[in-house]
Amino acid sequence: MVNPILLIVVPLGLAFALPIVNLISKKIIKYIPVLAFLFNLILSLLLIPKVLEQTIIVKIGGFHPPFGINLFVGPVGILFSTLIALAGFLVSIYALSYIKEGPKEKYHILYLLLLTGATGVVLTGDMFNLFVFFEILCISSYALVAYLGNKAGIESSIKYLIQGSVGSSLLLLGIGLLYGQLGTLNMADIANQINSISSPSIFVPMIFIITGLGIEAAIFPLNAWLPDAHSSAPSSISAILSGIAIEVGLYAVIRVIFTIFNASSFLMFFVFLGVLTLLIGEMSAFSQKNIKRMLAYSSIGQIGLIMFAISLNTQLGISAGFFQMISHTLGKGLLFLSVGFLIYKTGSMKISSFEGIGKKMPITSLLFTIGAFSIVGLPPFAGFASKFMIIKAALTTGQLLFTVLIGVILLGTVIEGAYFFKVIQSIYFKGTTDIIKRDEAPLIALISMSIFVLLIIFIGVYPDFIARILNSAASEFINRIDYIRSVLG
Amino acid sequence: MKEKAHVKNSDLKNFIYLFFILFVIWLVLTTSFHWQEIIVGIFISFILALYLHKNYLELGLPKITVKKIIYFIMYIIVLFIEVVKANFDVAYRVLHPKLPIKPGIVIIKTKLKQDIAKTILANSITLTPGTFTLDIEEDELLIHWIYVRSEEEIEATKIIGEKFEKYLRVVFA
Amino acid sequence: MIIIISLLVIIMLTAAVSAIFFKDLLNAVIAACMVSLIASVLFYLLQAPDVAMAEASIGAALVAAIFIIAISKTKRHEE
Amino acid sequence: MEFLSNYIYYIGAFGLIFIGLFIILVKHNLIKVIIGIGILDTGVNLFLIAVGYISKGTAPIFSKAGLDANNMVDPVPQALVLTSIVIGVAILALALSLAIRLYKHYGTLDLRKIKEQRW
Amino acid sequence: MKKIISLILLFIICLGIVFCLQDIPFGAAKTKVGHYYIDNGREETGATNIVTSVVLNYRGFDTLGEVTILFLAAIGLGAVLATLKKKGKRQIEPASLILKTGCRFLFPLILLFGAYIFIHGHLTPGGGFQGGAIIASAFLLVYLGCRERKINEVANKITESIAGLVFIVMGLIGLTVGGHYFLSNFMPKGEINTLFSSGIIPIIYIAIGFKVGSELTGIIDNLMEKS
Repeated sequence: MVNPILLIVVPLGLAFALPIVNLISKKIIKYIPVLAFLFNLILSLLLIPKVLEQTIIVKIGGFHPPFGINLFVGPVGILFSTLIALAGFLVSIYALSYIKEGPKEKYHILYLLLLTGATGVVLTGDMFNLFVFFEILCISSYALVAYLGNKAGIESSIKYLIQGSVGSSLLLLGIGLLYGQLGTLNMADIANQINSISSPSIFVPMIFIITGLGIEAAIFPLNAWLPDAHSSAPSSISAILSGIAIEVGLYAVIRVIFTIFNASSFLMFFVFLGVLTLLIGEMSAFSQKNIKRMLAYSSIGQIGLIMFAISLNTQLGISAGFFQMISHTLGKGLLFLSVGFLIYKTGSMKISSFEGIGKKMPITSLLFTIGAFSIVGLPPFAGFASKFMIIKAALTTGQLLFTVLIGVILLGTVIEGAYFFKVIQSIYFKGTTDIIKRDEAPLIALISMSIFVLLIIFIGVYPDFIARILNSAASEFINRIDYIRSVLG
Repeated sequence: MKEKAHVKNSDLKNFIYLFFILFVIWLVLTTSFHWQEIIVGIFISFILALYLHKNYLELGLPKITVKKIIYFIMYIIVLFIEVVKANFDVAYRVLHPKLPIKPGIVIIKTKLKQDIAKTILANSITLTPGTFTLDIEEDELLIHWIYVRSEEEIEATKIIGEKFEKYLRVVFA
Repeated sequence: MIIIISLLVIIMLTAAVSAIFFKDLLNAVIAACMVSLIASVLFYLLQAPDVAMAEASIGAALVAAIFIIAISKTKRHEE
Repeated sequence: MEFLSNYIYYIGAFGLIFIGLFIILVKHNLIKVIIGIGILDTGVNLFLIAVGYISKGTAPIFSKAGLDANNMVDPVPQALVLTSIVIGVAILALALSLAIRLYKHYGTLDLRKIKEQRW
Repeated sequence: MKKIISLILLFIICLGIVFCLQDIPFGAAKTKVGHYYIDNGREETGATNIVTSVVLNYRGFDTLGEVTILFLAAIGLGAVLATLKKKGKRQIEPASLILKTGCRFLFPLILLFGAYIFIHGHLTPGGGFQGGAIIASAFLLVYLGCRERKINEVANKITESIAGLVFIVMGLIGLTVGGHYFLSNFMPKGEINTLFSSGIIPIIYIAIGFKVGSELTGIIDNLMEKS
């Protein structure tokens, strides 16, 4: 009885049950997200071999698509749901010791629902269902950004909410325009019929949908909310928002472009947009004095890099993009988690206040350093393997333009290296040289971060381990005919 | 001991009264006498009445007799006629080029005792255009009038309140 | 019929525009609720009674209540 | 007249969308911006319902015998709008609670004056 | 300046939409999915209100998400307002007699009306969301009229949770015993156009009614009490 629907339903049911559990005992609620995502992780891992053989179509309510909603559990879906469950599991372990203030049961409910929404977005095969899960993702992030209740949190949450709700209205409008022309909401059915309409009237809903989704994906120029929101959320949430939420948004954008609209001509535009997003993200990150804002801007840069890789529209390029997503989730997750305790102990988000903390918190600092190395792309970490793959993919296209753009991207990476090394320098080589009393992060948080490190090193050393699933994921995007056929039968 | 029994008795009365009202409204809403509808209606009315019956009769709801129902229906007819009449009156005043209005606040007295009766009276006065109940204090109603014909309390009571009150007095006797 | 509908749409749009200009937020909220109410009438005319009911009870009534509570806790006038 | 009967609902819907977006873009008062979000939502909903309408159609409810199934309006947009209305009220409630908190922190609702972080 | 730029931007959007609308003529029959629902909805789900059958059966998963969103809003609002102090005793002047009596008299009747709306969701217009909203407005009336009364928060939370769980459990029963599909309509459909018909639809709609009612009440309660 391994049904992918359980990936969504079980966390949802646990979230509904949490208020009752909270009335019975206030101590066990924080273990429920751990349990839920452990379950999801095991289920996803069990599903991977099956999915690689054949994609699973889950018909909800037993109605054949396009008349009912269906889940499309292909390689991409299962790759993302595994990633979400993994990150969710590790971050919820971290949160056991990190979340001490505020309405805790509400935090856990919102956290569960945030990741449930993300799982729903990556698995669903229905346009309106995508919108609904997207809203779950967005609304829970609005609430979580404001969780700490301080000035910065509330303000960034409002900014995020205003931009996000305009985005979701545009998305709904686009879906409405598509429905008016095609009379169906199923993604495969839309993709099947998309060529029957004239291009101008397809272009308008496409722009609306991409804009709406692009706000969550933080594509330049729609990313004004991101640095504030990611920097003022609790660190565990920042890790999820940076590692999962924006990548899920990006997934939705590329799913729309590749599978539904088949707009490969649009991808050239996306290449430039990606490089622009990368440069702007990295350059803004360089000038930051606040560590979390720096990391948030760095996420924008990484999103640009992923966009660039996927927009190459080759098998290798798309798998490199997915690889970069994985390494970004792991690396940025690790960075935010370790920074969470650095900030907690120093009481400030200023980079300058971290001087000498390498002696006070050696393990946490080491973890931070490893995360930074991975994001920058030093061997033997995952970031190196993924960036290397992107460069290889760009060079194998053989086009001069991509070769030039790779130069620009390398420049971006250099900037990235510069600001990360600035932080590392102030952690280890500045401040007093006296021996200070050790004040390390709690053990349970260290364990969860160490698992991140192990995964980063493992994937960095054996990138072939995930090569197969990356390849099938890439072919799922390239062969849209297969997608349509497997859903509509 | 005796007092407790009294309380219980009135509780039961409250309960039956509320249950009856709710069930009748359910039947009006469904307009169907299918056995399923009736069972569900009884069930819901029972549950709601069970939870909400406390002190319901304290509102001053009347006992239901045939005479009172007839008077209540007559009251509704009178209310309807008055609303139509007052509508024309106000429309005339508004559309008239000279705008013959003389707004002011008057106080009228009522002999009704029960809260619910006073509320119905106040709402009827509000419902007829031109008059508007601002507040109720004990047995006095504070009314805003678009064309004050008389500032005398008794006179005003006769003009505004009497036509409704004579029916309500029977209903809530 | 079409004239009535056009009139309704015009009133609705006027209410929406007036929501921009009211300095008193309470008035703006009432204008927004009027938009919702007329929209619910239009839903009914478009043969969507379910939606009309939802819009009238949720969109107009409860949203208005929430807005008014929020305004009473903050500031009534736009500066 | 024909133009009106063909486009009046679309005009209404897109008028609301236009006004809603305008309020969000131009106004600085947070409550006004939230009102704008509400109007935008209503406009999108009206558009969706108008898409599903069939001329001289009936509501998709077989409440009495003799209703022609071919003459019923499309039920799907209605289901979507039902969802969308509830989502709208959820967003509005959350936004207003944030507005209350913001007012407690800053004593103002003017977004120009709130500059803890760069806009 | 900002206004002009916004207007230009909006104008471009409108131009695009006008282009697009030429392919969506108003009032023309065009949708194949909707037509399928109207033709087969009664046999497949047993509901006479096709909108309900779409909302709860064909697209029931959306509705689960929708219920989740409302739940999310209630929880998120609670989280945002959580650190604000609760008012001690509310020093509000009592409501006028008209409001107070009206509220006490009407409260049970409004609840009954809400229940009627969500129980008959599969037969007449209306359903869980509308009925739940009506019930919440009854509680709003209590807040306005009988200000000394408070809503039992614990009971509210329990109702909310149980109603949500009922929805999920109904879906899971469909997955395990009846038909191997999540949310499949495994119960007997019954005779069309009677109250006890269309399988799981009325049960889920009742659960939604309770859930929406308690959530909206919770939202209003949170907003009124905290500041």
